[in-house]
Amino acid sequence: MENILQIQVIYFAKLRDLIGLDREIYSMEEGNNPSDVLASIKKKHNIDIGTNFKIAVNDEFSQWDIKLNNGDRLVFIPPVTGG
Amino acid sequence: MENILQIQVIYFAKLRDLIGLDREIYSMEEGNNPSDVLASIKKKHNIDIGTNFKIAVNDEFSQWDIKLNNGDRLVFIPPVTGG
Amino acid sequence: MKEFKITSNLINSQIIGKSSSIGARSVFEGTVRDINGGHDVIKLEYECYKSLAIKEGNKILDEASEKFGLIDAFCIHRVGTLEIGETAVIVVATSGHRDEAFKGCRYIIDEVKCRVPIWKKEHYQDGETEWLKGAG
Amino acid sequence: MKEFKITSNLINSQIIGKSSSIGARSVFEGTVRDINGGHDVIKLEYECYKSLAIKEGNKILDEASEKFGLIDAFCIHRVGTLEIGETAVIVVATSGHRDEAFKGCRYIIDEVKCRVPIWKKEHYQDGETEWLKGAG
Repeated sequence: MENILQIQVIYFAKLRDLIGLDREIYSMEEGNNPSDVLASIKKKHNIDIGTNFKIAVNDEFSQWDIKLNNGDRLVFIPPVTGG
Repeated sequence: MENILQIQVIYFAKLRDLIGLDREIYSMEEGNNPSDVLASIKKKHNIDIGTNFKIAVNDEFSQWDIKLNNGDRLVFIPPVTGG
Repeated sequence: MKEFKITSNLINSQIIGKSSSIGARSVFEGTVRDINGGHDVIKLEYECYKSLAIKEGNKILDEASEKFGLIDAFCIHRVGTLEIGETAVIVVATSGHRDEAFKGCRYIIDEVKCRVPIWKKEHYQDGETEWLKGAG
Repeated sequence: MKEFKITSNLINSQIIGKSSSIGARSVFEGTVRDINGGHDVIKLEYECYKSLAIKEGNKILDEASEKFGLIDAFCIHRVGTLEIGETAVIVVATSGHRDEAFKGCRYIIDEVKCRVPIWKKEHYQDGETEWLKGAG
């Protein structure tokens, strides 16, 4: 039996407004990456939020295909508009 | 007999230190220009102050070959170093 | 000295410190405008992913300091609700000569605007709100 | 609003006014450095041909405002004896967007430094003084 990863997803700005939550926990399979989590989000909420995001894992910029670990904190970062 | 022009020459910065005065009156001939005044300054003070100046006549930038009028206020402007 | 700071307090552009023997200081200040793309903006909301913003902000200050030989590099970014005319961001870059100070200051604000995770929502006269679209 | 000013009083960089609906403000401040070309500078003397300096300074502000669509353009230049670390010149340029504000500010300081009749004499640790040579 495969290990299950608990991934915390945190939403900011437009993404938080679209999802209607500021964080969720997703149970993912070992070997899953941020792309897989995004697919789960789309499926669960039945909305297409696109793919125009950067990724942060545990407060560091990361890649779409990085293998996630149990307890990771994942953020999908929409294009920034500060300044 | 030709008219005589009274030209006031005002010195700033390095030029004032070199000449040792902050202003002088030169009596020039009608038709003379700032180049002629510079020649008179060199002759009177017996120093070569070069020609690396801009010219102002009556507080407006002017040219070396402009005809001077009686009472004109003439400034030889060394390269500026403000800021 | 370098410092990247996120604050929900009013930014007072007068607080930026001075030091002697610097020569040149370039300051950039971005304030809330009352018009954007034809809409009447009445206020702005800035939201920030703070821990990553501070890391990325400090990285930008390090890069600018190295590229342009800056002596001091500061950036303060405001978050929360801002009224028209209030300062959203201020950048200070100091160097021995003006070319480096200007270029360093410009580098910092340009990179902050495209890399630091901060988002802006505009509130309009007609009651509508909108999260601005970034360039990315 | 535009203003070019010559003053023998301390320049307080905090006096520069603000106005709303501007968006971007670029400020440049030039201060007296304690080293120049290997000499220890202890103070500076600035001298000015005031009537022409003010005319030429205002002309530069007009040019910058037109070229870069500035909303405000200010420049204050200090004259007299300045101690190390004191502000010799400050420029403020405001515009709706940062590119214009930066370019306008840079244009003003660059042109002031090569066109406005102001001269600087350095006083060194060893008692010597020297009028600086300009680029012209």
